[in-house]
Amino acid sequence: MSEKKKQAELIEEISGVNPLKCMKCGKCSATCPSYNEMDIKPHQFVSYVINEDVESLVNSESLWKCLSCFACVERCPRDVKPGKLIDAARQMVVRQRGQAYLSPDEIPELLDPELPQQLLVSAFRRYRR
Amino acid sequence: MQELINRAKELLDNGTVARVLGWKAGDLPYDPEPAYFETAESLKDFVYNGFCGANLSKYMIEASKLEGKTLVCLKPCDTYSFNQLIKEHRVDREKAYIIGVGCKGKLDIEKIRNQGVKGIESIEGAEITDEADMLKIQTIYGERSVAYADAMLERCHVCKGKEHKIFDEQIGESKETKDGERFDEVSRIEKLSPEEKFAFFQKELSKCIRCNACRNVCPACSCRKCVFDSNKFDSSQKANVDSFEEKMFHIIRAFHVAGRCTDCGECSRVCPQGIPLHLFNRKFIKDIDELYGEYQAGDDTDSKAPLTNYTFDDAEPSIVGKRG
Amino acid sequence: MKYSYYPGCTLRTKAKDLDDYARASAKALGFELEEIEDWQCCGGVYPLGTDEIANKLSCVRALNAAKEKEQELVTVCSACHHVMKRVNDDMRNVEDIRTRANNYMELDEPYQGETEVLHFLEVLRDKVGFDELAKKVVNPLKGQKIGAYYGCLLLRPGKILAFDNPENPKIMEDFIRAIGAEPVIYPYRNECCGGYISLKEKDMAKGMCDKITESAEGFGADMLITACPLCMYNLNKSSKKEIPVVYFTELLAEALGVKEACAGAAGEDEKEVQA
Amino acid sequence: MQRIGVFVCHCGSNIAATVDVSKVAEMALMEPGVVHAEDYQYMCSEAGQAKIQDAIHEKKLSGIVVCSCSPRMHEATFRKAAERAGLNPYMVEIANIREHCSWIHKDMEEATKKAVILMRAAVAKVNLNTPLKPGESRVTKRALIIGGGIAGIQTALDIADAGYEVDIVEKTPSIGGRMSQLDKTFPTLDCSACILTPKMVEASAHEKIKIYTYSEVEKVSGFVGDFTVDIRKKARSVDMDKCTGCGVCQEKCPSKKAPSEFNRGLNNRSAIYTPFAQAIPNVPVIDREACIKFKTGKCGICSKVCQAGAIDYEQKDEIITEKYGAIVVATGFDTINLDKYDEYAYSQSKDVITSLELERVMNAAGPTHGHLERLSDGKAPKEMVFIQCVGSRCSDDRGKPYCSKICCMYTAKHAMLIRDKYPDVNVTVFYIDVRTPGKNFDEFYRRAVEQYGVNYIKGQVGKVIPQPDGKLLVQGSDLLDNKQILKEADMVVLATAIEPNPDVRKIATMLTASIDTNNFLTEAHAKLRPVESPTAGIFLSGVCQGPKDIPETVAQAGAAAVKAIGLLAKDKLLTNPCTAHSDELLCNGCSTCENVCPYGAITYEDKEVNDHGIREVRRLAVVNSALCQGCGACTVACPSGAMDLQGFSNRQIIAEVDAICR
Amino acid sequence: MSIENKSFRPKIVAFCCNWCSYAGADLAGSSRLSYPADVKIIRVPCSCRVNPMFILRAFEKGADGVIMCGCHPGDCHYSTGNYYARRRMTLLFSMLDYIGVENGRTRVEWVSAAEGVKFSDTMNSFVEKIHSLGENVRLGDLRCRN
Repeated sequence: MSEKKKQAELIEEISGVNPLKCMKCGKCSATCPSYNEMDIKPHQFVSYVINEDVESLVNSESLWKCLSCFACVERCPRDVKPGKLIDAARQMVVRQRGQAYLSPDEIPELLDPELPQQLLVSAFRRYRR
Repeated sequence: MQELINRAKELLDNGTVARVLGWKAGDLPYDPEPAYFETAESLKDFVYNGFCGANLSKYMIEASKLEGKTLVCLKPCDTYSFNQLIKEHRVDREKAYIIGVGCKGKLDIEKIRNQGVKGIESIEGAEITDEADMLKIQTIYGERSVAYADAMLERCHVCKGKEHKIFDEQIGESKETKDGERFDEVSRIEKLSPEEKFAFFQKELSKCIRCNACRNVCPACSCRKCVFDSNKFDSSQKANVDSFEEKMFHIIRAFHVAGRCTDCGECSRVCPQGIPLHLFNRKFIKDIDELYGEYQAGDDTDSKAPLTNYTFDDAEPSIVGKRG
Repeated sequence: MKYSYYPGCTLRTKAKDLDDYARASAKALGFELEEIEDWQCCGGVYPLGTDEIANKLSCVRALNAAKEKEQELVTVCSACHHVMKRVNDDMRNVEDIRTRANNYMELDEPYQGETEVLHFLEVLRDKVGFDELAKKVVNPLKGQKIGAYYGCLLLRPGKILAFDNPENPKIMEDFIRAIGAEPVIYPYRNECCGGYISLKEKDMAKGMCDKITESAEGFGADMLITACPLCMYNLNKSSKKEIPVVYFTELLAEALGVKEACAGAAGEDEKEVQA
Repeated sequence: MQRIGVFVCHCGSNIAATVDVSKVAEMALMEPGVVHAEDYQYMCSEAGQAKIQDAIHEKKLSGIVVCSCSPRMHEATFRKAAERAGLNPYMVEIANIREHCSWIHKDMEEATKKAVILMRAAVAKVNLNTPLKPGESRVTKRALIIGGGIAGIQTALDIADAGYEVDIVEKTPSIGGRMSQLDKTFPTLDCSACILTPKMVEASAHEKIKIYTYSEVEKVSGFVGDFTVDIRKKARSVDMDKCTGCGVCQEKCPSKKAPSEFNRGLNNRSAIYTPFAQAIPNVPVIDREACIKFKTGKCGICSKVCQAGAIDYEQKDEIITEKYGAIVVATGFDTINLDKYDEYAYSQSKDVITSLELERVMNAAGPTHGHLERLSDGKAPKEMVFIQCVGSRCSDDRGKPYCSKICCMYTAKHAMLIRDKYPDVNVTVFYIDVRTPGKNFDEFYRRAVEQYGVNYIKGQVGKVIPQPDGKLLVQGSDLLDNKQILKEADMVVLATAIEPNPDVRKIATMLTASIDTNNFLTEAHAKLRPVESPTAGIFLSGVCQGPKDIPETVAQAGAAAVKAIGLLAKDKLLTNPCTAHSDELLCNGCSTCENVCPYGAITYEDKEVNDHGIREVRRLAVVNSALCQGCGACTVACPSGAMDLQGFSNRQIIAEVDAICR
Repeated sequence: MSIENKSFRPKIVAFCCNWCSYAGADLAGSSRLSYPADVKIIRVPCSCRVNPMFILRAFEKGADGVIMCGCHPGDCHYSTGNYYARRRMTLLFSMLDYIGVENGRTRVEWVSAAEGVKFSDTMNSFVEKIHSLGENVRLGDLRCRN
């Protein structure tokens, strides 16, 4: 099996998503609040996985713009739920050491006294292993 | 017992019933047998004690064909069988006058014998009114005593309850006898390896002498003619000792009563070879409960039986392998 | 009536008042929140990966603790609630996760999702009843026009959280009515505030919060309520509008007349923490 | 003992290439009862059949085994051949040595061995076969149509024109159905009422057609050719014979707050009402839930103003029992409930409507008298957005997995009509795919784009956001531009998925007709028998079988009529002889079999039997062989083995088992 | 296929309902999808016609495996037959498992008339399973008489 295919299968396995169920209606992208910040749009995530181009996905800015707000998960009519694919791609990045989106030294300057723990905890979960 | 006899006399006298279906004393103190009593005088032989395990429901199939009503004495567990027979249109409710009799657990003479009690002459403490926890047994070797609970039938240790499911009147108190879980033994066997299971059942079934006692006593085995006696399923080799039915008899019998068996335990009680036949029926009951929802045959007279019912999302047969 | 209670880390610190008001209101309404012993942080986000087990164990522990006490488990924080319900759903319905989590946990009896997880609002709706709540209100918040801000975590995925209609919820509106105020329905009440993104992408969060507050004000809201410390932070911090945002428990405590009592206590705790 | 002939077919080389056919014939002669065996090139050919017939005569055969292709192929052929030679056709059995043997095995020895075993099993079975005779049942020459929409009307007219009596049962107060609610029809844009009303009139005037409106089917018993149906005629509270249809009662009725079903609840109607002006019959009904007289006992105005004295508050539901030979289901559809699609703000904004509601808005008799206006404030819209596939093509449990089929076309129709009548209104359509197979259909859609300038955007809408100023912000995808767009609209129209009328479940159960997971009635064969239910005597017309537009519905209605006529034209029906029957001496009368019979074919009778000299009356199972379809569920349920299935008896199957395991 | 060479040739009885599974087997045939010749099919009108006694009979007569195929639940030609069959077979198989008969010797598979591939795949895997279990001795030997 080619490396590309393995990567695509891995992302399907982590996410539990079957991208072939997608009918390309674009409701995910119509729904996404972060759409404009994304370089690869939610609906494109699905076709990237089908086309085994996981490389582009893990290098995508979109991973760090997705809010995990589950709006696309809720509204997807085909049970594809691109949000899960995005999260899986993010997992693939953060599971490789040193690829974290958030480095420890940049944290102090991001903090402010009112910032709730919840924010830090969830950002860490999203950004780092 | 006397209260029961008095009431029976009364009902015979005033013409409510034409006969009484109960138990009469046998030759030995521990073998009363089912009997009809048609006159007040004959009731002198009537007994009702701890050895009256026999379930009289099945006799009502024939009694339903007789003129007039039959007074029948049913213990709480027997009423399930009666209900089930109503559901199957085998007995006529109108032909029965049911006295729900109290029960404090029924005795198993084999259990007494197994405790080394031989040469029994008389037994005290088996009367339904006796409060004693011990049975006093006079033997030719002297007096012995055995705890009542230790002499009880297996089915009484997992009693379904004191409630009569159907009756016209009730006489006598019932006692809680349950001290075990009904499906424990089935669960234990389920956990064995296939080899162990097979060894267990092969050993038990090899004792069978095909005397048909189980079939004859079973209230669910009430077919006019049993499939094992008709030629509907067999093509030719009827007399072959190794024939189909010989081997599969108990499995087929259990399947035929699955969903209809009330777990009255009569089959095991009457088996002269002591085969725990109820383990087959209880396995089906346990599976039905687990797969299709709790179901107690004879609880009522109109619910749909599990094998004549279904849901769209019933378990697939492959669940058997998955459950392990 | 006693419930197991999982406050979560933010309610221990920055959102202490969300917690205090909840406890005080519970008392006033006649139920008790028994804090689970030695609870651990839920992690703030539900790990979506099908192979994530370790990150879910803190929730399983809390859920099992409630099971052992034969109590329902109550949460107040939206994030904790979200994570807890979804982990519980996994334990009920995803065999692989259930088996593996139980292998880690080595409990006497495996945990299989027996515990019922309830949000404080669900307790108000399903256990207390909004009609009953309305009867216990001593200071009805008459004349206040309040917008409910649900955010994402309480509602989605609708099938698993089963909290309310995810596209057109009404539980908070009913709550607002019960405490005597007037709910303002606006379309952005279930849109995301930006969540954790505000740590690094301040502008994005700002854009989203602006949409929410503008829409709420446009429909006439004077105030927003939320159940989530992070939403609260973002809406306060990132929106150009200055519409006040408060925890729903604060209004509840106020309506029930127990606000003053616990405000003092909260203040003291704060001091201790600072000291 | 039977005298059995075994005939082994080569099927050219299809069988003979892998099975040693002469060996099979040779081995057959060693089987008990076999007195003749031969092999031949093509048994199904005329020469092959002649061989069978000759052998029947010469060898006095009582049973036949043909080792050949699947019985699904040629069982009927060989049975007929045997019958022509004077043998009972049910004395023929097939051993399938082609599909189940020669075609799937390569090794000659192995395939031959298996073919021999299959032959033995068939011989063992034939040894126990008994001649069977199909029963006969009569045909009542009247058809029942359930549903009075265009499908039901068309089927009724076609059957009636062939000279048979037809009754239509319609649940609502008038026939006409969904089509009567439509404004214009695609692809010709003619007025729906103009083409439907004449049909309605024709049906009501037809001497062979009887129409029961405001009525429902309550109970169905019987079987093909001889159904007995109870029809509940709900109390109309108006005497149909006396009413002149003047309409004064509706005008004077003080209770005018009931939502109009016909106008999809967009406006209100009086408590006494006819659903629409062209209703047939033109006799109103009193909605007792809304009527002040029925609620409080006071009022009675309608009765006072009715000069014909037709108002009858005492009227009761009436049950009519009638016999039918054929039943046609034409129950139609409704749009799905949109509760699960609140992202489109249907329940939050009055200006978000379904397409069917738009039909009423566009219709001159509708709530806005045909003016296109916002239902919230009556203002004329400038921007209209149409959203396609709302609830269609959804594999989650919110919507329907199928394509509703009609939406693409009616949306093009709506867009075109709006652009034509209100050129200053901009129309945008969000679509996933535009599906327009059909004569003149794609041309129609292209006209909407090219001539009328309708803006089609490929992409679904994520959310409709009501604005404080009353406008609607539509947030959608433009997949071709790869953009998320926010479009301000005055009205949004949802192409809502259609689903079978919810009543169809109940009706299907009464008819024992099968339905699929989406509640569409199942056809007997998806391609070859598309208008028949698998249940004999039940036919399907219109959307109850699957999404359809009007031309397709009318075509199917005609086809269903032809099938029904084909049945009604027969005087007698032959029934399948492979039915269950109960051995009276073994039957316990326990009702177990009755509980599993899907056809209600088993009843119980008290019958006197002579059981080896004992005469007694027993409760016994009796199988109605005209109803029994021969599934065999009862045979296994029967604890005593009294119930058995002809043609597949216990002993026959056991003989096959024994032969295979020998 | 490799198992064709082994010396043990199991006896396998397959009950197929006339409307779906028998037609599925026909389709497997006309598509030339092979499966071992050990499988012999008995045609029954519906899976609900299969009496547990037939299955026990087959085992008693030396069958090594018995498989029953019917229409998919919901697609039964007689609407409900396979629902009853499903319960009956589940309970029977459970009982056989309980008395120590290897569970893999019995199987139920829903095969539609369109599923020729599934039919042949099912038969291949079932025969393979029976091969791995070897000859059926237990049911033929349940009651050992001295």
